[in-house]
Amino acid sequence: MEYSATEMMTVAAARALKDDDVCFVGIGLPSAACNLARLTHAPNLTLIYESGTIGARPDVLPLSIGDGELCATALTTVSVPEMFRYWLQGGRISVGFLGGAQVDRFGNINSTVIGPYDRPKVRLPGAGGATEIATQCEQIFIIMRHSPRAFVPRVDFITSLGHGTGGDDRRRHGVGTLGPTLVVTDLCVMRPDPETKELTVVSLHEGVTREQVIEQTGWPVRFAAELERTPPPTATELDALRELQARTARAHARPEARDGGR
Amino acid sequence: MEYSATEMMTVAAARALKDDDVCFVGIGLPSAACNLARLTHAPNLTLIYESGTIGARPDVLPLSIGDGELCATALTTVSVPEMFRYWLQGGRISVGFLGGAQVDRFGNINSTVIGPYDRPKVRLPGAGGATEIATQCEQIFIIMRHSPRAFVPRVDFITSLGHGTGGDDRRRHGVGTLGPTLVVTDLCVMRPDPETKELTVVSLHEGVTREQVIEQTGWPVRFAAELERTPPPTATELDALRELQARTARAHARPEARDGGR
Amino acid sequence: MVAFLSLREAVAELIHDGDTVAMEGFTHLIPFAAGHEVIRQGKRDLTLVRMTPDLIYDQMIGMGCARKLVFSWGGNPGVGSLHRLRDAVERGWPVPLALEEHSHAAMANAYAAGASGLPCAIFRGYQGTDLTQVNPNIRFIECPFTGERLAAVPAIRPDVAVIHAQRADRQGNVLIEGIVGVQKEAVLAARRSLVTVEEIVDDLRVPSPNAVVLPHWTITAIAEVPGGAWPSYAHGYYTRDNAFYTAWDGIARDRDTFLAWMREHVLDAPHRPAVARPVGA
Amino acid sequence: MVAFLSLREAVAELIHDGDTVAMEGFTHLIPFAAGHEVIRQGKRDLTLVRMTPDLIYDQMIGMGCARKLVFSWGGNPGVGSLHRLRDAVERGWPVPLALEEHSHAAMANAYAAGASGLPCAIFRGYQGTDLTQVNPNIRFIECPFTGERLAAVPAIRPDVAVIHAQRADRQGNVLIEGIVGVQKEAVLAARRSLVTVEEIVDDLRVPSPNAVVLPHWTITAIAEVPGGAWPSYAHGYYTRDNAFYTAWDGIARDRDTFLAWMREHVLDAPHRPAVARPVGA
Repeated sequence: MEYSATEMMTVAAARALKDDDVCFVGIGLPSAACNLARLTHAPNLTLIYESGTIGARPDVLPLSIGDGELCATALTTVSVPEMFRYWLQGGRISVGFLGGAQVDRFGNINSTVIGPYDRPKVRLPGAGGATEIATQCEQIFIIMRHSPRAFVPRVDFITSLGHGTGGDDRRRHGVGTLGPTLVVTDLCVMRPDPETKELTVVSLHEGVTREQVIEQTGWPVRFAAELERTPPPTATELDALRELQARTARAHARPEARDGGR
Repeated sequence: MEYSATEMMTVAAARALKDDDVCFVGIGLPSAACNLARLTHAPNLTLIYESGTIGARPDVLPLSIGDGELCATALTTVSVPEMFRYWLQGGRISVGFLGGAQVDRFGNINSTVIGPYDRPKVRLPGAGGATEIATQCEQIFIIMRHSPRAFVPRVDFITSLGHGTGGDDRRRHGVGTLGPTLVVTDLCVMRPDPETKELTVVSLHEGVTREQVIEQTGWPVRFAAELERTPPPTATELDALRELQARTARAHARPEARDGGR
Repeated sequence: MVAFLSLREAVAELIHDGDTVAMEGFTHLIPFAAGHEVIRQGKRDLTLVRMTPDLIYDQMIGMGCARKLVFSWGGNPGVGSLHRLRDAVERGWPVPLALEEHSHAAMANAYAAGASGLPCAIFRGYQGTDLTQVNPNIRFIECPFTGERLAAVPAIRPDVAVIHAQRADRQGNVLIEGIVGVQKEAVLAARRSLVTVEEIVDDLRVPSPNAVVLPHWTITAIAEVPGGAWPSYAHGYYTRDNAFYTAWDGIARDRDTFLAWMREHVLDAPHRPAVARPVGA
Repeated sequence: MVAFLSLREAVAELIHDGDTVAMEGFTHLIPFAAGHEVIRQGKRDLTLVRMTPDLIYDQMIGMGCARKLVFSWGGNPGVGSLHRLRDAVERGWPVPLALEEHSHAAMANAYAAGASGLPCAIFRGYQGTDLTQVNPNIRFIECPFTGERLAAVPAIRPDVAVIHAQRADRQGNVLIEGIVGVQKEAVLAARRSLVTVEEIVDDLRVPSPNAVVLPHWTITAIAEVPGGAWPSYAHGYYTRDNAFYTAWDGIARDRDTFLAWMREHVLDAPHRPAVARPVGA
């Protein structure tokens, strides 16, 4: 079965989630991966969106972090202050799933500005929930498309702390959680080196070469001694993902009917 | 129409409430007075109980601060943390209605201990909501039976700050609200002197003499220059109060049927 | 993973001598049956945390389960004193009881801080009260923006929270409705949690998307105990037994009457909730 | 006493040039119709507060209503940039826009602190992020019990909060259901509040005792504006117009297209909510 690099990336990310994880889900690629996991090997995965929906089981991917589909399928919906106080800061989340515009060799994420803050080259959306997601979930998974502009030696702006300047810098900021333990891209899977915390390639997707990853990474990227090959998507995974995407495209293109109530 | 001193006290306290007041209600005498006001001249009075019930309209007086009757008749019921954070501390309450075991000449209330804290003569229930009710409502009404043991020169323990040591002592504690503006007893009505903040008798109930009040007050109590007579309860007031008390007595005596659901 | 256990098993597994235990329920949904099981199992040296100790802690204190009480209002609501609590404080019977005393605002904020994973709560309170003289856990900080002095109390983080709720579904999700008090906060603040419920059902029957629901992965154990909140009440199931609350004053006033009642209705009545019994005394 | 006003009257009376205005609604129940009325009335120099500026603030910023934005995530959800917001920040068009930038956790806590009457909020956050370098309103305090360093931000206390809700009864009590965001906090934190509702009804139809209800005495004015949340949505009334959110990217990318759309659908269309119109562009 043929598949795209984005499909490979989404499938590889989905596989990292366990059935009993409680996952704080970012919109876009993280949401696709989390819902794919729920629709395949992790049916009991708990998805939490920062809009307050706990245990959402959307039939189509939400466009926003607060589509009605999330609330309608959730176990319960709490206020946003409660979400950030009792659930995220309360230490109830096992995995935070983030994307961003830039990630650096120590897993720090920038979603604020490219260029200087006061005279930005590109003004990005900003932190949203990501700053505290990054420090308060047990561990962080990152999903991003590989490019030298995205994978940089040092982010222009640390929106979300990863491993800081490496080593135990995260601890020096008073943060006790694991931080980024996994980065999934359209080319490979990376994990932080146990000592230095530098992101290191541990698995190449099918058909991807070391040279391609080196070319697309903004720092002299290291590879694990025992470099693995990511198993390609199975037919089950691809079918589930494509059906989800097709349902989603149909739902979002439709100018939706107002369902009245009056 | 004949009436008891307790009925006079309850009626006099009820009259002090206005139709647009939002009232934080203590259990017992305050609850009787507040509900009497609601059933007579102040039908739109908003009653808030610290159990989280907002806009309760009980048909019978609750025995506890959280009887089912309160929730069943309320506009909405919020969590206890929300009650103390958004509603009381948020500055939304116009009148806090308190009782206590002791009140002193400056309106400080004791509901903690008689005697020393570590070796109490009587261990009272403690603060409950009263400590912050006393400082966070716009003004405080106190309702208590008159006796030298209850109306003391200085309370054994300040559970709820009144006017402290008098004058502007309340301000010196960083408290900007009015504090006790009214004390209603079974003998009289007292208000703080505008300058010294000492509780001063402003109105005697029908048939009560100055001597009786002096005898029942633990400090050399002062009387206003223009001492008034509290108008006796009207037939309407007494009927409403007695019907409320009768409904309440019937309801609380009954071993209530469990309404099943199983 | 939430465990569905009998009440006896749940109390045996979750609550240990010396634990800090918060049994919450603000007038409504008080976990009396669980408290009785704690008494039957003879737990000792507990630090009991509860805003309103109520009859449940009067019984546990009177039976010698506790060495410390953290609370903000210790009375029989609308009736009078908690005689067993007073006897323990004033005369050390059956064992001395240490007190850590707060206001409701402080306790409510401290539970919320516990649920929020914070070490402390700040709020505007305790101005001019003598409580600050007797409780070293009341401190003050300055607002870093305005300089205002604000009260601070440590977060409540119990070893175990015990609550009673209307129902759980078979996954272990729990619905609480009506006067919800600080129960959600207590469970989220605690290391372990036991929820007794009126019934375990296929469909949780959640009335609104914003209902108070505890997801199964926040709960350690669930025990089905119909009537488990009696003599308090369960909104939608049964009403408060105000007559029993009034009768308790007579039962608890005297040590012997108290012990006799506890023997008959709790110690010698294992596993059966007292709900079906006539009002004692 | 809550006033029942037309949208035009309500915006004219409650919102003044230079005010700090919080128009909230987390993806759901965004008060678009009220935002359009602010634009039609040509309000200027507003400090706009909102966790997720969304299209509503993109439109108000693009029409020159704002001089400052306090926010935590400024994008078109799932689509991309807010082009009018970027144009104002990057090129000062039509007027320069100052930013005060936070994280969601900080804003949510700051609203809760505002509703709670506190001068500031404390939380565990902002560790290791550069946001602390660019926002002087992020400070730190020490926990007086553990010494832990905790982040502090000032409470949000807007002059006016504007929200959209499902319905109000004739007394002015308001029900909010579904994704409730920070709307309750915004209203309770603000000096004045405007609630637009889908409908005003005799019976509020509250689904549960614990539903999110704002009592009438917390609200300054209510305006009945059916469809007032379009292109966002109102749970139980209509769904989110995701196609319009996607189309907005093309409309807003270019100044002239943007102005033409605003002229046709907002400036020249007073008092009629845009909800009934076909998707633009």
